[in-house]
Amino acid sequence: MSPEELRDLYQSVILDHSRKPRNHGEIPPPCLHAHGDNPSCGDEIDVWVKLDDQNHIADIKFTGQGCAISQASASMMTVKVKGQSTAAAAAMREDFRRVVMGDGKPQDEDALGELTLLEGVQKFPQRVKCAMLGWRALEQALEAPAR
Amino acid sequence: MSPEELRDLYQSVILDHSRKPRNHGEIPPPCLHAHGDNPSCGDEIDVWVKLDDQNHIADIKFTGQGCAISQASASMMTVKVKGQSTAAAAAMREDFRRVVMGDGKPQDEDALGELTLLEGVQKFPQRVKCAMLGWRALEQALEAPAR
Amino acid sequence: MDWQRIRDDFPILQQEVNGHPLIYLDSAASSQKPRSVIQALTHYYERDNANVHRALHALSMRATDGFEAARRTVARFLSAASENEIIFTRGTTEGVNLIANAWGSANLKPGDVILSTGMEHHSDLVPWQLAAQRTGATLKHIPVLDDGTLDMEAFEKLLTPEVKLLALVHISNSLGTINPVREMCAKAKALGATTFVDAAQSAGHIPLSVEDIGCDFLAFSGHKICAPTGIGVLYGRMAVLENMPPWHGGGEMILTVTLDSCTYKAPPARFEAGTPDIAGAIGLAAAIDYLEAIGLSNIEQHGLQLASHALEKLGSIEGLRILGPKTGPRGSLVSFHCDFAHPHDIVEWANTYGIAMRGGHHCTQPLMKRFKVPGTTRASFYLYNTTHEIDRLAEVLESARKFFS
Amino acid sequence: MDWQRIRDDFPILQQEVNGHPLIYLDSAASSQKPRSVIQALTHYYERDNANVHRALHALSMRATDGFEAARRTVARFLSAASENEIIFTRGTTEGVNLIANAWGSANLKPGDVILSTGMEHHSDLVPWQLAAQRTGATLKHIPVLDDGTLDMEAFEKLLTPEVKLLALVHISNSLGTINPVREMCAKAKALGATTFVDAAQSAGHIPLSVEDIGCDFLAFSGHKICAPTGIGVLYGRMAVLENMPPWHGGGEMILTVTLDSCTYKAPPARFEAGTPDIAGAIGLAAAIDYLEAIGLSNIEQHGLQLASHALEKLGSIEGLRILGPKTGPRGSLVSFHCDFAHPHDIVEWANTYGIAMRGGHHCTQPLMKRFKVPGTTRASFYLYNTTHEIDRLAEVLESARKFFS
Ligand SMILES: Cc1ncc(COP(=O)(O)O)c(C=O)c1O
Ligand SMILES: Cc1ncc(COP(=O)(O)O)c(C=O)c1O
Repeated sequence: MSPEELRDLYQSVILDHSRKPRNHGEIPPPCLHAHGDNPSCGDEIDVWVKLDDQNHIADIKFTGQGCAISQASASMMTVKVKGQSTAAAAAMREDFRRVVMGDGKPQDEDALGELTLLEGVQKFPQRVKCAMLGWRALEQALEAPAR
Repeated sequence: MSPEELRDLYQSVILDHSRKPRNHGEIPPPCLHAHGDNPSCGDEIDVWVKLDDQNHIADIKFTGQGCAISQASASMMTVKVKGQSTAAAAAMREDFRRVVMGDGKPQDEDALGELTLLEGVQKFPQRVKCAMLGWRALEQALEAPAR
Repeated sequence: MDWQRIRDDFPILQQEVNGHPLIYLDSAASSQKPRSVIQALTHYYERDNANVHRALHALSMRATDGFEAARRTVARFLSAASENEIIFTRGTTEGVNLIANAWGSANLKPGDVILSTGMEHHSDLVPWQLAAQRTGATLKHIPVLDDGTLDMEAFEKLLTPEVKLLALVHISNSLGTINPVREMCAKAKALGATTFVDAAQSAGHIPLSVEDIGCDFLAFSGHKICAPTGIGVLYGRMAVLENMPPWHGGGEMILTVTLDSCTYKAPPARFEAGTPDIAGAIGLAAAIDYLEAIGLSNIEQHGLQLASHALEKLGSIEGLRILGPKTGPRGSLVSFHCDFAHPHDIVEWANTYGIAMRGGHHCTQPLMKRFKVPGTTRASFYLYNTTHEIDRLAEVLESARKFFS
Repeated sequence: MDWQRIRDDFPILQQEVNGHPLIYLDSAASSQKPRSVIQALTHYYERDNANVHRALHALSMRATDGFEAARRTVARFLSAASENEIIFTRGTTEGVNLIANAWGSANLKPGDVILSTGMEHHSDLVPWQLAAQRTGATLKHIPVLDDGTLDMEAFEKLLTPEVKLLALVHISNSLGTINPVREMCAKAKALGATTFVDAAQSAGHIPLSVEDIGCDFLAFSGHKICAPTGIGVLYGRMAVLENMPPWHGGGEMILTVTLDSCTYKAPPARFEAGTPDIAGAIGLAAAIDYLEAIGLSNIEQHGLQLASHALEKLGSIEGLRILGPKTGPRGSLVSFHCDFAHPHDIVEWANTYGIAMRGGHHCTQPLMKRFKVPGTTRASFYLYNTTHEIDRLAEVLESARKFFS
């Protein structure tokens, strides 16, 4: 890892999200919620989702603590999936996984937008689970019973 | 270890005792008795002793199974201690230990007689406990309650 | 296969003992290590050493990668469904204790039967005695026939619905008997029993597949298959492992901990508390790579050839009686009783001529009682042994016979 | 003492990581190994390897001699009364589990109290939680004060006659705190309690004497004191060990076995079932010889000097808060929280400059909660580290601060 690759990992957009997370907070019930954590490193993300009647993500918020990558990735995710259908969000998650794992081209790179800035994670395999933590929580929230 | 040292270990007198153990068998009660074993190799010796009223070893017998050294040493021991006082037997045991461990000169080499033939054991430290097994059982028998 | 060349891979074999070339016939106790395994250790300590898990620095990542790659190597070696079914232990003994405690405490109760055999190593006997004491279960043993095989009729009778566990040795370390573990596990499973195979003497000697055997648990020791001391493996079928409580508590096996309670990780981590033997696992993978490059089937054939040769050569020595099966497949060892001398005298005699063997009860005291011998002398072989060495053993045993008779 | 020269003994330190000379500051997780230890392993495998005990052939005798000599070396290292008080384990974690099971099962009952502290490693916490569950005993914890020391007033109050065991860490792996183990053990013993000291971070760092500490049990891990992975030590006072039932069952720990029952050997054999990590024990003895040649007092001084230097250098970085005692003796590590970045970001940043540190909860989750941090970054030192390396760490942390702020 060179300092350049490190700076790629921590691009200013990413640091900005980690310092000033967007959509930060909780949504009061009724909503969908899930807690995600990486027990091995202690990173935590809680995701709250409100769906409209067409299964679109009407609102999404998150809280959490952990490294810049996990928190920024979650923040950037909330921005991108808000207003999307749950199907589109799932497709985006799979595309995002490809980007951070360097596992082939994403199907719809444009949809990912600035999320592609996290491709620096490819060079830091042990950080993949940090980048995916918010997405894993979102996936679980969408499968969770409403409360 | 050279074949010569091995032949020293297994001198013909020793092999003769192991093939035709002297004082082999049991003494019916009342007598003193102890069982000795080397759990690590499975050798076993039982010693029976009858003392006279001056604490001399009036009779001694043994049974057992195990390697040539343990059985021959026990057989030779019975021959030597029969008729001796328990104190003399204890002194002999200590002298014999010196011989097989190469731990200084015995106090009374003559008393040991052919037992000194077992000095070849010095070269085979792992066999010391074989050579001492009968003596350990005798020591325990002399401390055991009469039965 | 040039078996003579294999010997060059083992530095330890290039020495003399008591003025004679070393003839190492004690591999059933512990095997020798090829250069590649020793180098894997050196390489690890000189380049990659660090603690594993929660790794973010370069050495720690390398160590973790090496350690987890070793787990995958073992999974492939055993044809396990997943590397998560591979638990690293110190050896076979710890593996059996792990099952007897973690599985046993959750699954055994009074009235239950643990079914084992009369030819188990103490390591597959004492843990079950202790588990029986703790749980109230009963321990029963399939008798051993005079030819050293299991009494299969008795097995059928002993296999009642009360049997919760079948624990049996694959290849007997004292007889060389190869037990029909596949058939026996299938019968036990049909009755709902959990099955354990002690593969201490079969791993690394014959091709081994938990899929094929169909057992729920299987254990072996690294040190017997060319790997370092201190590392071993317990395989456990995931469906069984998942439902087992932990045994050792500590770092790396927990998810979250408060002062009062904790939650546990999924297998295998749940059963690997504390810093593991990282270098040992990496050495084990190197050993497996080495053995697989030669081919387990080749090793099996070579082993059988050595055993057959020994049966023939030693079998013709007067007063020498070989235990275990005389025909058909057998483990690569012969265990024998000599009427002319005690095992220790034989072993001592052989050592003087540079031959390393083991004499005694081989941690199978009940089996020795069964065959009414105080112990046996055992010559055990591995891929680096030759028929020539067995010829030499026969000569030395003959000389012992003359001397001691 | 020429500490710069010491570095030449460690082959692993002569490498670059990410284009920078490796600066290894993760010794509290696992230490590096000097050449003499690596050579002891190679030598063993190339010349003496065989299974130990019941040894009558040359290799087996050499292996047994080496293994038992290692036990004597450890006994001397700890000032134990006898080598029979030394039990070889895989590491600290296994040692604690051994006590919690073998001693715990025989000595703990409902109403009894296990007294521990709020700064224990999970390995000295989870086994006691499990023991408490099994036996009905209650686990209590001495609180940690803001300065990272134990609340000694609370200790006095918690130390009631119900306390059957005091289990406490000597040097905290997350704070660097050195606990007054001698005084605390004396007070506990005066009330009849048994005492255990977790010496994972003190062994090999400061002179250690069980006689002086006065504890009944003490455990440490070889891999943290320059020895191979997979080997560790549990010291137990003979009067206590003698009365303990076994834990693991298997070969080498029994006297006689029938199919139904068995009798056990005296300690330490009773607690060492199965083939031990022979090479590991021999490597541990080589590590102890190496450390003793340098001198434990010298190592202690050097460690304290490094810690003080780090306190000073890192303490002056803005937004960086060091946990644990700021003055007086402390373990050779600093654990800190940065308000500008998460530990993993810091560790990642440092790694890019060749610096190896660890970030996270360090297996002390309750302690992290206590100090209201999600985790810390820890720089830990050993005899091969230099003040120059700490200066470099300070520079890199300063650059991280600038970048992340
Ligand atoms: C204080 C303390 N106790 C126990 C342990 C556990 O040691 P091991 O993982 O070697 O068993 C450690 C090591 O991380 C430690 O620092
Ligand atoms: C059949 C069998 N089971 C178990 C063991 C115990 O193995 P370990 O001592 O490596 O734990 C052995 C090795 O002696 C063995 O031969």
